[in-house]
Amino acid sequence: MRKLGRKWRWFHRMGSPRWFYEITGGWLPWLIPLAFSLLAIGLFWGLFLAPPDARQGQSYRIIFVHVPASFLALVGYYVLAIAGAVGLIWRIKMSFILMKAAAPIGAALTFIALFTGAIWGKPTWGTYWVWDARITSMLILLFLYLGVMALQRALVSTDTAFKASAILALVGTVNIPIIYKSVDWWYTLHQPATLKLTSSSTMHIEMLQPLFFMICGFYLFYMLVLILFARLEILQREKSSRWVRSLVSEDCVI
Amino acid sequence: MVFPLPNDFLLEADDVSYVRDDMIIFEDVKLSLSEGEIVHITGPNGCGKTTLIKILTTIITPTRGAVYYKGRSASDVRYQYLSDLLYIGHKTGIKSSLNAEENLLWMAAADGIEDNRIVLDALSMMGFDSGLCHRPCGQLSAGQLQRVALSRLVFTEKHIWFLDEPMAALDSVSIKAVNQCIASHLERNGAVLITSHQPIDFHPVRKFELTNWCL
Amino acid sequence: MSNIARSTHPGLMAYVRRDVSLSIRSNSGAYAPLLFFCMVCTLVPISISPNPQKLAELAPGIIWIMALLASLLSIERIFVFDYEDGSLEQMLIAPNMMAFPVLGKIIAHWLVTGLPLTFLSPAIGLMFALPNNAYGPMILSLAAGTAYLSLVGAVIASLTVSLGRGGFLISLLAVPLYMPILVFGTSTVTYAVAKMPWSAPLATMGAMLAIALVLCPLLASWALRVTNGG
Amino acid sequence: MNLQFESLFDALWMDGHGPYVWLAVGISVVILISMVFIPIWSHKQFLINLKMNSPDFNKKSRQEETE
Repeated sequence: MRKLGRKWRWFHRMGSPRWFYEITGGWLPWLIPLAFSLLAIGLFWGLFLAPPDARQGQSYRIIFVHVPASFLALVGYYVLAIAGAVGLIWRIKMSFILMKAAAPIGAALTFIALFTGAIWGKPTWGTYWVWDARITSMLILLFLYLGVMALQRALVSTDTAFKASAILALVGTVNIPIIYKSVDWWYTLHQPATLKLTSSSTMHIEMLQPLFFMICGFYLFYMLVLILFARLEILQREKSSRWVRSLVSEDCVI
Repeated sequence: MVFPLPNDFLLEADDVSYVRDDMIIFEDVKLSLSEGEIVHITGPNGCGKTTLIKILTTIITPTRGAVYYKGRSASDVRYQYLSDLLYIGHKTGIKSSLNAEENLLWMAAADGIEDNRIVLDALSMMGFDSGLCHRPCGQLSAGQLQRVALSRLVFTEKHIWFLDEPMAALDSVSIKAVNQCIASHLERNGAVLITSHQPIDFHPVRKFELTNWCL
Repeated sequence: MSNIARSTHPGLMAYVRRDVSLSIRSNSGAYAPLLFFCMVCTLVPISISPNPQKLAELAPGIIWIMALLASLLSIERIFVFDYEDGSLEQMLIAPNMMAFPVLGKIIAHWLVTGLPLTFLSPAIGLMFALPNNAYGPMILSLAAGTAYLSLVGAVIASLTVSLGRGGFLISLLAVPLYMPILVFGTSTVTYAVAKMPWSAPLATMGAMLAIALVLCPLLASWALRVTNGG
Repeated sequence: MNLQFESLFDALWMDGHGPYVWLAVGISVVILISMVFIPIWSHKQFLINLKMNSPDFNKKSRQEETE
């Protein structure tokens, strides 16, 4: 066995699924109430306490779900791509497991962002869908997430599936800004941008506070769900290992 | 042509382990191959013989351990190593829309041979009916395809041969021809690594038993 | 080492020549995407409107979508046959850098699908009442764009090579990556139709093609190594 | 900071924007909760299945049967 420095030993241990499983098991009782209470506070504040928007009236309240979801959907893609890259470079299995867990979460958040955006569009612009750069690149993001998931499922060997979908995620990372720019350019030149998505740049401080709560809540929520999905994946992959068997023989469930 | 004799082993696998999908295919395999030597890898089905050969040919990267070529890591001397090895696997690389001669000419290009006479000679030496030469390979039988692929052995100048089940679909006449090729290669100080369920009747064959780790 | 010096492994041009001749020989393979391109283009006037003005407006987009679909249909063939018959393993153990054979195969794919499609496009343009000044930009954008499609498609095809033929997965994975070039391609032609300067989108396409030309063969050979178990 | 709405009906109706807001929020909350619920539930199921199939468990249950 090669000798490892202390820092590397820590790094190596972090790459061990068992270590991850055990340490995050202790986090969950804290993370679940914290994430949900932040979300609940932010949502209540945003829906009932924040003042109505001068131009959009009450419909702007969708922003408290829409903005955090779209934000985390994009962040999630970078989590996916970075986890994939780390897995490819350092061959850390845990990193690939996190990548696999990040894909369905990202897809769900992207769907929420698209769905709430469409509903918000109806009272504000009078239409559910516009081929705007932001919306179109969000749709493509959804396809990219689904593509990573589909490739992951299709390849029989999990090792190959991990590596291949990591490469796909990296290719997609290069593509997202290109898509955004190209569609933006195409849209602005095709028809003048009469509809503006973000008239909220001069948001009132009383609207920003609950939004901040919601974004923090979504961050924690994302972490929580990522951990949950990763733990499930670890258990499924390591079901024949000794530590999982001893976990089962003890009478604790979860 | 006689290859020069170096001090080290021609090929060496040092504690090679391979783990795939959380399953240990094999662990700490030590294998060496010297000049003029033939090693017969044996073992039950599914014990990773093909995987081992693919690791030795660098198609697959091992989980742990390394392959050495003439005492140096194969990944360091990649170009020299790959220029010196010949690999004929289960899938032989024959295009079904090309005929035997065209297929073999493409493969021969790797040895710097562009002469179709050499290729045709090789085919006839391997017992391949010259009447079939102009038929696309998609119409040939498995044994005939195998003969086309193995005709490379007649003219190749590569030093190390990796043969994965070369005799599987062959009749006794062609097996004899293959054995002859191997014998003359060994005389020229070449080295052969072979997997086969048929017994190999060369005098100094070294057997290498691969145990089944999956069980 | 005399034996090494004599080795001349098949390089880029050898792979181009081989793959072009292979696809010409395989009876239906090379012409199927072209036929598809023509067939679907004839369906458009019937299903939408035979009105020349309307058709001229739709033409750039339709020609480009058809080019994209034709490329998508044929891209999976680029590595699947090699995977099935074992040529890919021989490519993996060739001592040269693998990106060159891969680039050779991509170029061959473009010569067989993208280039003929580009030459065919004026005929489609004629049937779609495309204005005269749009032909040049259309041909140029199709030539550059189909090459980009082949390059990017090859990366996706190498990721899905072990799944065999006839999968829908390759479309799901490739279409999002094809989108930017579609935007610039149609923009080039639309600008030309509108008598606006069209060099900017074409230049962008050229830049994207240049980057893809460098990156995609490397990525594809990496992906092929991964999907072959490495 | 005060409640912006006089009555429950006001809060639900939101000057006519209520259906949009509540549909968006409702669907989002359903998805978010199921994102937590699904992995926890399958985690539990997986452990239970593993337990049922484990040799220890089978041994125990066989002992119980013989007793």
